[in-house]
Amino acid sequence: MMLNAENLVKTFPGVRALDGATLRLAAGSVHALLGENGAGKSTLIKILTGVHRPDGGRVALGDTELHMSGPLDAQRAGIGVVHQERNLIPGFSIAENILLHHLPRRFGLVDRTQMRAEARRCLGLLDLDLDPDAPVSRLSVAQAQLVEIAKALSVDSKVLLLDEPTASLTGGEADRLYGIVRKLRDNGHAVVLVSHKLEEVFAVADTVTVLRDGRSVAEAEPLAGYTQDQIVDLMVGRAYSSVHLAERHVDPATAPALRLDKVCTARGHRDISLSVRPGEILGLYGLVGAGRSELAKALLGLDRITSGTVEVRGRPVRIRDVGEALRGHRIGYVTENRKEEGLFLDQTIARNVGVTVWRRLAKAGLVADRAERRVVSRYVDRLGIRISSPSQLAGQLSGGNQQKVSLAKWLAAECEILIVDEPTVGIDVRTKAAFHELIAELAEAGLALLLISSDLPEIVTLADRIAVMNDFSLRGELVNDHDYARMSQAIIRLIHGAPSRPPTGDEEAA
Amino acid sequence: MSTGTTTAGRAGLGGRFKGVSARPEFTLAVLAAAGFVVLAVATDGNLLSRGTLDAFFRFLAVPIVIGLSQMVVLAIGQMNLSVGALTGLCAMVAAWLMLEGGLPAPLAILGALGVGLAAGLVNGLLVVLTRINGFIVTLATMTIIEGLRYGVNGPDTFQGYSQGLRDLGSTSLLGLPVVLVLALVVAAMVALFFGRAVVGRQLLATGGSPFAARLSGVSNDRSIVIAHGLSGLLAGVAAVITVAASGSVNSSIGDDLLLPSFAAPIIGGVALAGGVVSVVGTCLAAFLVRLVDVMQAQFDINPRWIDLIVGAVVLGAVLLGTVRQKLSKRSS
Amino acid sequence: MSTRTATPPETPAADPPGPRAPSRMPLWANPRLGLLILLLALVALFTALRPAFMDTTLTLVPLQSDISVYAVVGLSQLAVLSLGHMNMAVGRMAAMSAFAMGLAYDRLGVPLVAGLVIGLIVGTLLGALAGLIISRTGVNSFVVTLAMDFALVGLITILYTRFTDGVAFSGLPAGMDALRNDTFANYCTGDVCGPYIPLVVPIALVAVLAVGLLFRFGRLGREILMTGSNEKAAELSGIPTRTRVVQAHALSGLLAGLAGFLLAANNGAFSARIGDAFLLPSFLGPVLGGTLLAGGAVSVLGTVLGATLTQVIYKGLNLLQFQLDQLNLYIGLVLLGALSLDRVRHVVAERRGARA
Amino acid sequence: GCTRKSDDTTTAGASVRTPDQVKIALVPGGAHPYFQPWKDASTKAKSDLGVSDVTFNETSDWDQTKQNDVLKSLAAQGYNAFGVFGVSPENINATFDDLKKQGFPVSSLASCPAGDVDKADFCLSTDVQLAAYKAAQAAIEAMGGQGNLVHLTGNKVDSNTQRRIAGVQKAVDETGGKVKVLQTVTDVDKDLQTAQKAVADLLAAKGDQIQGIVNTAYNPAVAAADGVQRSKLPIKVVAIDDDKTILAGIRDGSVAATVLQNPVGQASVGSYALMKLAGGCTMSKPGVIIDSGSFVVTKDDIDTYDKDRQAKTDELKKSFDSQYLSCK
Ligand SMILES: Nc1ncnc2c1ncn2[C@@H]1O[C@H](COP(=O)(O)OP(=O)(O)OP(=O)(O)O)[C@@H](O)[C@H]1O
Ligand SMILES: Nc1ncnc2c1ncn2[C@@H]1O[C@H](COP(=O)(O)OP(=O)(O)OP(=O)(O)O)[C@@H](O)[C@H]1O
Ligand SMILES: [Mg+2]
Ligand SMILES: [Mg+2]
Repeated sequence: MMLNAENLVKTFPGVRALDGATLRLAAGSVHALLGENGAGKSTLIKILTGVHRPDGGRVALGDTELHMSGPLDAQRAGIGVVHQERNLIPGFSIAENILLHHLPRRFGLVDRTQMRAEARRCLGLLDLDLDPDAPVSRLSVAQAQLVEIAKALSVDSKVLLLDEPTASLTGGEADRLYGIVRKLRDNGHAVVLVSHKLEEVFAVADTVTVLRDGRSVAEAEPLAGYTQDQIVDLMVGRAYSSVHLAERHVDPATAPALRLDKVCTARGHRDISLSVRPGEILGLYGLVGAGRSELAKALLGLDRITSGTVEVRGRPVRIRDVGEALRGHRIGYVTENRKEEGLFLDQTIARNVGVTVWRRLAKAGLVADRAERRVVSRYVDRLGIRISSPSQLAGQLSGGNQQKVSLAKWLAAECEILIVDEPTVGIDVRTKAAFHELIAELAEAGLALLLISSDLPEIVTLADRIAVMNDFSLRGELVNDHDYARMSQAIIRLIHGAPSRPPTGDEEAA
Repeated sequence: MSTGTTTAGRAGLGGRFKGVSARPEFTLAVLAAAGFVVLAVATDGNLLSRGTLDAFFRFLAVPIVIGLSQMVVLAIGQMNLSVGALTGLCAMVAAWLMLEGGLPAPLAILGALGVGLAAGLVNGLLVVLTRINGFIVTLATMTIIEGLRYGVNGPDTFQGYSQGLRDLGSTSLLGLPVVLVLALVVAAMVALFFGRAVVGRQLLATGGSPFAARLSGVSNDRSIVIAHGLSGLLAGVAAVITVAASGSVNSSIGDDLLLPSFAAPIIGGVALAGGVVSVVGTCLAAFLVRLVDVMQAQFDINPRWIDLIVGAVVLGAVLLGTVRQKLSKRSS
Repeated sequence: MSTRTATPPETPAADPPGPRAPSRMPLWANPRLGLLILLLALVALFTALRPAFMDTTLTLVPLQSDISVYAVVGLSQLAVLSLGHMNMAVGRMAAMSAFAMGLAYDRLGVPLVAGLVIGLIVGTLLGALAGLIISRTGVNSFVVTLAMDFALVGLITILYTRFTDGVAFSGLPAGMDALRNDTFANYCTGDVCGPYIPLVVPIALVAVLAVGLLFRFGRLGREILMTGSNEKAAELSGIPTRTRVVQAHALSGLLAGLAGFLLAANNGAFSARIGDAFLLPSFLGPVLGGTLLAGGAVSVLGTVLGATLTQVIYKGLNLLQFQLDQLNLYIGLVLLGALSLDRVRHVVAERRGARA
Repeated sequence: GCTRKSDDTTTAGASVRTPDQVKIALVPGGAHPYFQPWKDASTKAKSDLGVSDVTFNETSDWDQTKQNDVLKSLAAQGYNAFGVFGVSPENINATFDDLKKQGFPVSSLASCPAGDVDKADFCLSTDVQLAAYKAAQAAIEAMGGQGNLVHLTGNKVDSNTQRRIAGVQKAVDETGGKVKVLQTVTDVDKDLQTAQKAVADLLAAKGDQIQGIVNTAYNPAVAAADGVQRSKLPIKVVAIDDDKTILAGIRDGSVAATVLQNPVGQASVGSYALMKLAGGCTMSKPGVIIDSGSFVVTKDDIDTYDKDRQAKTDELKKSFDSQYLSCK
């Protein structure tokens, strides 16, 4: 065994994140580490890389026990990592970010030439053609992710830990990454892969450890012995069965709740026309960077609309800010980036959900806590958010529950038109299914939903119609027949078959 | 937004760390040059006379060094409110060592630098050990240092210490006062430190993103202690310059340094959030503020108007920066 | 159309234990309580060392007046700390308000309350101006208010030299004297007189209650806090964040103005020096009271306790008759000690698994 | 209804105290070299007068609020007679009022309240206008009776500064146009560095037009003496007070003259009168303003000036006995 972590225990204030987790890695293998949101995967990885110190258990590399007091110790021991969150220094160049933990130096000064050469070599491993001197603040999310991977590869590590490395990568980029993962495995390295995308996991991993509530329920078993369903059952902890989403029927004659006609924006959107009816889900598909979130934000008045018309319930409107969208037109927007834009992590759940309804609840400018709690608990129950009390801090919730909180706030505001942006990124299988059910229910209840997603199966499962966007313009619209194979082909063809795409050199769009 | 290669490779020292562009320094340089020319013309060339230039540059040294002293802590996203009082304390200690301690000037200088460094390190250690915001810690230590500064000699003035040191303070080298040359050398060293030294880069990493820095093996605690220590050391340098250039010191020294210490880096384009420094910008900003000073003497303006003007200039510079940023964003 | 989904949870109890409730916070972990204990300890210490500390007219009454002023000064800073901002111009906003009040009383001869209102409006406008610049340009509040402080310092001197002979207004309205000198003990119904509480105390109390109410229950206050907690998310939740920034700074200006008034009442003149010494205490009160500089959370009660603590320290050290150098030394040390104590409490509380 | 209790405390406390019951507090506005002689004078007064205590407390930090606090703390400590340099002359009367209400004798030392009213028992201070006038005269004499004069002084928003400016102007006016005030630089007494910078800039800008500099504040005086010497310009500097830096300047010629005030006299005579007042004497004219004297000192009388000052002090004490105080 190359790396052994046994009976790890880690407690955060109020949460026992790890409760006797064990991970055994063999050289020359790709090891999948799976589990629901909050199962403790990232915590385990952080312990293995010296970010957290375990409260109990031991970590050994080969025969020697490791006592790491910081990330540097892990690097010295030959453990490389790509964390779930992005961790680049914004003002620094790509090269410096890649080599920050062991800057080549001469007389205490940074040796720039060597740094650049070294960085180029690492980028080359990923076939990335980026200028090592460019500042990372210019990179797209996907590029930044790739740079982090290059950074992990810069140490010649025996063990490489990847925590959801493909969450913001396109299919092509992910494939390239997995190519390298296989190469590393063949060279005798051990790679740990954390991912919620089970298809990818099954395609690349050899062995698997499944965490549930901080305990390992499967320890270093060969993956070949399992089906995807069995793995999911393990993660969830009980038999897992299919249910059907009820068929929904939308009368095509219903007047659209939201209609865009030839909308152009200051951001560069060109002639976007689409419409959503009450009770309908319009899927808006595109690759990362296609401009969908930007379109949603322009609709809410956060970016300038330069021409075209936006109609809400048949009346042309001009929305200046989110408050107006919410109170004037009952439009809500569930953001794609819940940690930065969706939630107030250091505030209570009650405040997080209540923020949209205070205006309604306030008497003489004062909001009674009781009235707020009443509203909050209604939506907490309705969405099945698992919280210990409404005064728990939002930051203490697991990813899925956080996502539900950011949805709850818009339901509480009684929105009729809801834009949902990447609702299930980084969310485990079970929660994802629950979310899908929820979204379908909302549509059933008569909401008009615009579902932005880069997850093709998700779109095909949920949407009634699918609009495909690329490079800030609409490529076409399809009626969804829920046949995954056919729909996905049609969509991909729309994206790539489109003629006039100016060459921009964007890696992620390639 | 332009893609591909960026300006990081452009510009020499100083401009380099701005990362995004060297333009803020450029604007400042143009402003400084224009201001200087206008003032020279307006005073019928008096500004260019030997005496005036000498006074202009001699009293530019301390603002530069004190601005750098603040900048070093701003680099890690903190503030040091004790710089002014500390400069005063170091100056008093240096004078005390020479006059009461009977030490030769070089030893007294070392003493002052040592006191500055030690006080800075204490600041840093307090921040690290107590986890209290640096702003608050230095607020408290400022009070303590004020007490110590007064304790050295009460309200009385030290005068008549080492002739050599005072001569150094008033001689010129190639037309520039030695003290300014010293300040510029210090500035160049600070620029080198942040631009090329591994430790300096680590400080900036801590300022830019503490968590990411930690994951890359940078000890943020160490960065904090180093930054505060360096800030204290620079306050010590400012004190030495003061002792040399002014010929007399008392416990009021440093009282007027706190605001300028912020003004120079902030006008110079240093972000309070940390992770960005600009040595050139800081020096140019100090130059600009000094121009305003001189303007006051030349035209007999009520000093209170100067406060008003400096306040307006800082606001204006800041607004200009924002406008420029917006424009450059729009144009790309 | 079908998707896989979990069987509906049988019973909630069968669910694996979710995030456990954070264990109840032990009483001693409450930062306000710690502050209170420290305060009582200091009072006991000073009283033991100098019995004069309990002298009603010479110590306790002036102490209350001072606390009133500095509690309001602390609240003024707290109003923007809620956003994660700073107001470096508190003192100067107070001075400008005081100037307006003095001018109104001296030149227009307006009654007490009218002048107060005029001054408060000036303070509010100044704060709003700072807020406006900050929200429009996105420039750090520290920079904007620092520059504003500089500009106002100049302006105030110029105005005072222009409008007064010395640097203070001589005309004071009726009632100002009573505010300065009287306690409720001066007012009697029959034989029953009020307690030894200066008349300025209720004014400060109203401010404390109003600000407390605002941040605890007020929609406006809550939205300001949310803006401080995460501006982006606040904007995307329909909060007009720019307006909230302006309002928080306006509130800061208003409270600074009120503090200026209280100080003028205590000192007996509207002069240019009002507010000179506000900056340090304005931070000490809230920070000692547990308000973070990061924004999103405030403690009004803590601010009052923090202000009380600082004033008690000053008073006690004054009574101990330290000389100037020692005085500053000890004030700094006691403050550092008080701050570190809070930190120790925090760490211990965390170690015991409680969320402080 | 609610009635306001009449203020009967005003006179109640004005009890008669024997010297050994008197505790005098001398409270300057803040730390300043000028007040340092008070320290020794207070020790001396304690033994000379046989009072219980004379203390010196300079912790006011140039902040009226803090000074009020300091005064009240001292009162709580049992001090019952006060000699105060008010931080802000504009509202120091309110503070005096407070102290008087407690029945304490109060004297305004080294500075008088602004305006015409003095709520203290008496004000014993340098007549700043007269001192400035003398200083300007000395400067004019040193300049040879003609040329341009520059006046460096302190906080512009201070009534004493205004009086100093008037004093300088008066002396200049008397020359009938031969001497002009080229510039009055205010607000340069805050700290030494500001003063040094201001002097350097001033000399650089107009050094060759200036024949004399008169200082009516401490830091500029130190800075001007030093700056002129350094620039080697033929400018006559008149300084203020007899801090050892300035005396050294007079000896080496960089300072033409200095105008002394009488801090020792203020402290010792002030303490004496306070003791008398506490012992039951009253002022025959409450709120009277008494000049404690100012003296021009040049190189010639540098070794003897203290005698004059001592004589003035003795004279002051006598006039208190004969003229200002009325004792039963
Ligand atoms: N720094 C922290 N402070 C407090 N609680 C934490 C911290 N880090 C993680 N947790 C909690 O520990 C638990 C495990 O979190 P972890 O991030 O390891 O889950 P995960 O398996 O990586 O989930 P995901 O799939 O959503 O990434 C969660 O309940 C989380 O809220
Ligand atoms: N080539 C690029 N260089 C720099 N930034 C880019 C580039 N392409 C996109 N971005 C930025 O990346 C972010 C993602 O783009 P956007 O949100 O429009 O994509 P999207 O279609 O909503 O996709 P998703 O929501 O899946 O991320 C935006 O902030 C955009 O400005
Ligand atoms: Mg995770
Ligand atoms: Mg998006």
